[in-house]
Amino acid sequence: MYFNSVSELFSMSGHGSYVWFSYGVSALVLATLVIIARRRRAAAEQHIRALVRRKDATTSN
Amino acid sequence: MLNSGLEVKQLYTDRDDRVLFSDLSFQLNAGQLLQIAGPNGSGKTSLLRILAGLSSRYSGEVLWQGKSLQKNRHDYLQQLLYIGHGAGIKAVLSPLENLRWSCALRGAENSDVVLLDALNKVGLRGFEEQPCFSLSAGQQRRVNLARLFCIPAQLWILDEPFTAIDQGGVCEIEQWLSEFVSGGGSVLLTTHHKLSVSQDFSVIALGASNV
Amino acid sequence: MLNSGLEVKQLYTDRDDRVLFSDLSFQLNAGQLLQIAGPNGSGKTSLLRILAGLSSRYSGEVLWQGKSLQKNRHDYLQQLLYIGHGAGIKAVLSPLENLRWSCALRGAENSDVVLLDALNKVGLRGFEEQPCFSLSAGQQRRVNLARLFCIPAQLWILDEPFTAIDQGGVCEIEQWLSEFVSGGGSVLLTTHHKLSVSQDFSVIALGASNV
Amino acid sequence: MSEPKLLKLVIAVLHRDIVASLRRGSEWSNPLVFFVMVCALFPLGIGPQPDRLADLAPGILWVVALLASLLATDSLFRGDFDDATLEQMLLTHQSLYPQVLAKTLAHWLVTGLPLSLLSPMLGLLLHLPGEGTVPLMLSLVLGTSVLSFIGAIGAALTVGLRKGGLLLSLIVLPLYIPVLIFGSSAVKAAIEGAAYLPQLAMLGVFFLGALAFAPLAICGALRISVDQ
Amino acid sequence: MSEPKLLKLVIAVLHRDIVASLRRGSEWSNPLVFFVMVCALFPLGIGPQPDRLADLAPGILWVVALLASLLATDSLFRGDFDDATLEQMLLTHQSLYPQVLAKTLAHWLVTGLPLSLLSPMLGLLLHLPGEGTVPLMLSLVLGTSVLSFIGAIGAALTVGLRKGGLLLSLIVLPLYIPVLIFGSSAVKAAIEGAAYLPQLAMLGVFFLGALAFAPLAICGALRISVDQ
Amino acid sequence: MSSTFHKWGSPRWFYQFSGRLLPWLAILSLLLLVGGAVWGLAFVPADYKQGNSFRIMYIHVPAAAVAMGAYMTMATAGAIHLIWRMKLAAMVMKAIAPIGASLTFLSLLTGAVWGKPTWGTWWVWDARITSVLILFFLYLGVIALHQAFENRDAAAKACAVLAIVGAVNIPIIYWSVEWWYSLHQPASISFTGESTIHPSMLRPLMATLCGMYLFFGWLLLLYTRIEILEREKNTRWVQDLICGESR
Ligand code: HEM
Ligand SMILES: Nc1ncnc2c1ncn2[C@@H]1O[C@H](COP(=O)(O)OP(=O)(O)OP(=O)(O)O)[C@@H](O)[C@H]1O
Ligand SMILES: Nc1ncnc2c1ncn2[C@@H]1O[C@H](COP(=O)(O)OP(=O)(O)OP(=O)(O)O)[C@@H](O)[C@H]1O
Ligand SMILES: [Mg+2]
Ligand SMILES: [Mg+2]
Repeated sequence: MYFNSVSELFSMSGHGSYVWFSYGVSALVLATLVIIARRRRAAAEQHIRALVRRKDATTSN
Repeated sequence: MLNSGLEVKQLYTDRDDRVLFSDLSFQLNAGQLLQIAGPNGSGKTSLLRILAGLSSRYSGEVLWQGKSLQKNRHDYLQQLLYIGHGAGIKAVLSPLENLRWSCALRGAENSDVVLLDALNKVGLRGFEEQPCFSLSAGQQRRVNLARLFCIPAQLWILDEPFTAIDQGGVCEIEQWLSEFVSGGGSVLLTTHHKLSVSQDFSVIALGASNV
Repeated sequence: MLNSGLEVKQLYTDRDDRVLFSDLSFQLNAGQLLQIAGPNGSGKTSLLRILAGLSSRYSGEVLWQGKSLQKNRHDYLQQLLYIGHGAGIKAVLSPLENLRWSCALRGAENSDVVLLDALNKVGLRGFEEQPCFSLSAGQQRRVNLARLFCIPAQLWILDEPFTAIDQGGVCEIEQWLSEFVSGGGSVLLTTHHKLSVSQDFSVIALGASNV
Repeated sequence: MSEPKLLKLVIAVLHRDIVASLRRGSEWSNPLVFFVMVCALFPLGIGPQPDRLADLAPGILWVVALLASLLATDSLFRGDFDDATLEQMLLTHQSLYPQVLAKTLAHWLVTGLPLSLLSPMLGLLLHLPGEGTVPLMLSLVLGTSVLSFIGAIGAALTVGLRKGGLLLSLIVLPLYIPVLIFGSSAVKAAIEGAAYLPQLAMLGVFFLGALAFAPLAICGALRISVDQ
Repeated sequence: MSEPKLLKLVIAVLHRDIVASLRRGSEWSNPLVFFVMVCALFPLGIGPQPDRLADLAPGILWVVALLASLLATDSLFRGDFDDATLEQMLLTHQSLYPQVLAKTLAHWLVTGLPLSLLSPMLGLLLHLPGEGTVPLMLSLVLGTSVLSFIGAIGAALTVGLRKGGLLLSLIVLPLYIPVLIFGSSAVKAAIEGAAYLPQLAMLGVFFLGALAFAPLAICGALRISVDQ
Repeated sequence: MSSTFHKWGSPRWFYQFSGRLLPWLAILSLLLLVGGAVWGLAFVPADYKQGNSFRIMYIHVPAAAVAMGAYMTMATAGAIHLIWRMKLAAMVMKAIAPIGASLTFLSLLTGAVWGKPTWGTWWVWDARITSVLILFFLYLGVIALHQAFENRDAAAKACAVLAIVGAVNIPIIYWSVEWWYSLHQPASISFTGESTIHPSMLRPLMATLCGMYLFFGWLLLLYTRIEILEREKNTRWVQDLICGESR
């Protein structure tokens, strides 16, 4: 490791807040994209299941 | 009868120096229906807008319960329901939202049940929550007509209420008109249809020479 | 007849997962009139827009003289005259100017005499030079209908041509339709009126369950 | 007319207008997008030097905000006129005044307010010195509300006209000028370290005046516009 | 299709659009009034010092002209769509291309051209040095025509939308940027005594490109907008 | 050729094929991104001029590069959709827009944060920065246009037209902004030239760059597959897939 200690790694001689903020926001945005994908996928699946259930109900009547 | 409903005396209007009607006088009491007839461009809409108080391009007198419209405006508007040529609804809102707003304007405190019932009566069950722009021409007109069922009024002024309405719908509306008139309301309407209601009604024909 | 006029095969359309019509097939030859009937919201306008080539929201086939619309578009449009729900005229222009433009669009080289004659036929004598926004609802509709007399076509597709037209006007239009059909034209129209023309005509009713 | 009825009316109109605007989307997002993009155009037009931009920032920001507000104004009564719901507003026994007030308020809530809230970010883009940020936002909040009232008068006067829509900007822009002057000078004063409260107070006075008198003018103008 | 028929079509569309615009009045006068008034607002917003204004004049004039052109664009196909005459344009066997070309040209003739012709006067107002006047006019004549073409694409894409009216600005403004850059820098170059023909030539290239390709995009977009 | 094209155009085939690709993309991209970031954050020596703030580069540059590539991909998909009427292309196009916009936003944000310690200001009107801002506007335009349409097919076609027009303009915009900037050129500000970047600093950048490309590919597949499910919800194969064959 280039830094001598973990606290140095965090402070990065004063520029730490900028660097860590950037990485933090980036991780957040990228993770959000993934989470949104999972949510939408779940919603789509649920919608299709409901559709099929409705169809089955009408055909069995 | 001094305290009659709507009374029109010697009304006169012109447009671009063409006289639409002159010396027009009639009276509309509770329990009466009056049809304004006449070919296109004869001035039916112009007359109705004057009577609704939207237009002041006339000379002559218009009285409500014996008092002139200007003086009696507040009472008159409380009793009047006017449905014009225009859409009368916001296209991005749903039928239900449109009705809610219309009722609030008139201070009519209707629960959603009443409104849904009105929409049901005009044949829009299932379309209550869809934005109006995705409705067909006739369906949009029906949303506007649903106001007849949720806003209390003494006098209906209707400008071609049957436009874009299918035959079944026309019969239904004629029935509503009958019921309203039997219940003591007054109706003033224009239409190019042959009106068939159970009551007697009078017809005033505006100038036939224009078209 | 292979080289028939308009032929529709197994047409299907839905809106918001609601089927408007499915498996719709019919044929419209020269000298025939076909009315599309159905209550409000049953899909008449949607059908007419598809047949006019304005909408591609369908599956199935639409043929003109045996060839599909896409392939035969140029010929088809040369023969088609479509009058829709919309105004079809510019409000700031006069009836005459509106007609001039409509004719130029279709490459119909009409002198003003022909256009004035058309306006005369639809009862707008004296209003030729007035801006359209100062015409009544029915008069505006008549300007749009005047196109029937100055644009040569084989097939008329008319969406509720009688809207806002007075009773005399309706009779006249019915007569024009008769004459056009007798002369070998085809007409496809929707209307909520009871059509009375001198020829036999068929009626296709779209779903009655929607409203 | 009883108090709660009036309140109900105001709430109904507010609710409907805000819902319609949000659903249409364009009404609230357009002024915002316009604000952001035009602020970004200026550096491209006049050059990117930070000190020069910083010098011009208060003026540019205020002029562009004013334009965004002006553009949004045209639609205030236009839609209601076209679909004939304006007739319904006139044809009720309840007073027009609260309806007009509610409509103007709704309009400001979806145009002027978001714009004011976004302004600090645009200040960054134009290198507005940090001391200017708060006065910019405050002056915009107050100022755009005045602009909404003035604009509503113009919109009401011109809504029924088929020819001659030129009028709206012609009528409204001259009336906007005092607001622009006080608004931008508040920000400039703050940057130069001077007191900016006097200018804000002036904007407050404008606001109270507009609140009291503009609705009257708007009501009259609407009646005239419908009756033609 | 024979040549004279196409020409007749173009002339008919041109004639109708120009007459309608002139009769309505707002279409040609609104951008002009906007241009004049906003240019007049700037000295109020940023201060009246002549040398500072002179320095900024090319940028301001060009940005405001661009905005005026943008605002006018929305109405290009909107009216035709609303009154269903756009359907008529699509439902003819004659090609859409010349119609679209004629409409865009008509639009430029009633908005861009008057604006360009008026610009020297506004140059005076903003203390634009004399050497800048001719380049300003020339660059505006060329530039606004490109803006009209680009704007027409956006207008055609959005004309059928009920939500998202001035979504137009979001779509169109980024595409305007090259025109703004070359237009304003032509004027600046002229003021500084440098050659401004290169920039004008560049605008000419943009114009030819837009003339060749924009109508294609517009035709496609119109068909999409009507078919919903 | 045409048969492979057909196969590729079939949503069903694409769904199954992409399903096999997904885990690989996910693992590889996360490895590269996380590994490169850790490497760049903790192990690379500091830049002699900028100190430690240059470490933002390992996220900033990949985001910017992929954002631009994404726009071009989107426009290409749009063209394919318009010319060959391929439905799958429309779905790809719709899927890219939000991802591309997010990445553009990231590059703008990280750039701005980088600017504060190095230039002392959050924002300058540098040519490249300005171009990225315009790219962001272009993305927003496509997204807003898509949302404004009720009808999915019309939305796809309209967005395709806009994306293509935008793509034709991007080189013009970039080039004119570059030219514009060269006119003004405030000397106080300049990017760290490529030559000054030490090779040891470059290697983690390569890792995060590749990682970001793969990550983009992964997201693209995820979103396109959802799009397929939503559009083909009425088909037999989708219903069987979601509810099991044994209904
Ligand atoms: C909001 C501000 C910024 C934006 C939008 C931005 C955008 C970009 C873009 C588009 C690239 C090109 C990526 C590629 O083509 O591979 C890039 C690369 C780069 N940026 Fe930024 N940037 C910003 C701020 C900064 C700052 C403040 C710095 C450092 C002081 C910086 C340093 C770099 C470096 C070192 C590269 C890669 C090396 C090179 O290609 O020259 N950027 N940036
Ligand atoms: N843009 C749209 N979005 C969603 N649904 C729509 C849209 N346009 C029409 N519809 C739906 O399609 C159905 C048919 O509409 P259409 O206009 O074809 O009816 P119509 O038969 O012409 O009725 P009318 O007699 O009232 O004119 C309506 O129920 C309407 O809800
Ligand atoms: N704004 C206006 N400016 C000038 N003249 C007008 C205006 N509005 C209406 N007119 C004229 O007034 C006459 C009557 O119009 P009105 O709308 O009252 O007719 P109408 O009887 O309702 O006809 P329709 O049956 O077609 O609805 C028309 O001939 C029209 O030319
Ligand atoms: Mg009438
Ligand atoms: Mg219909």
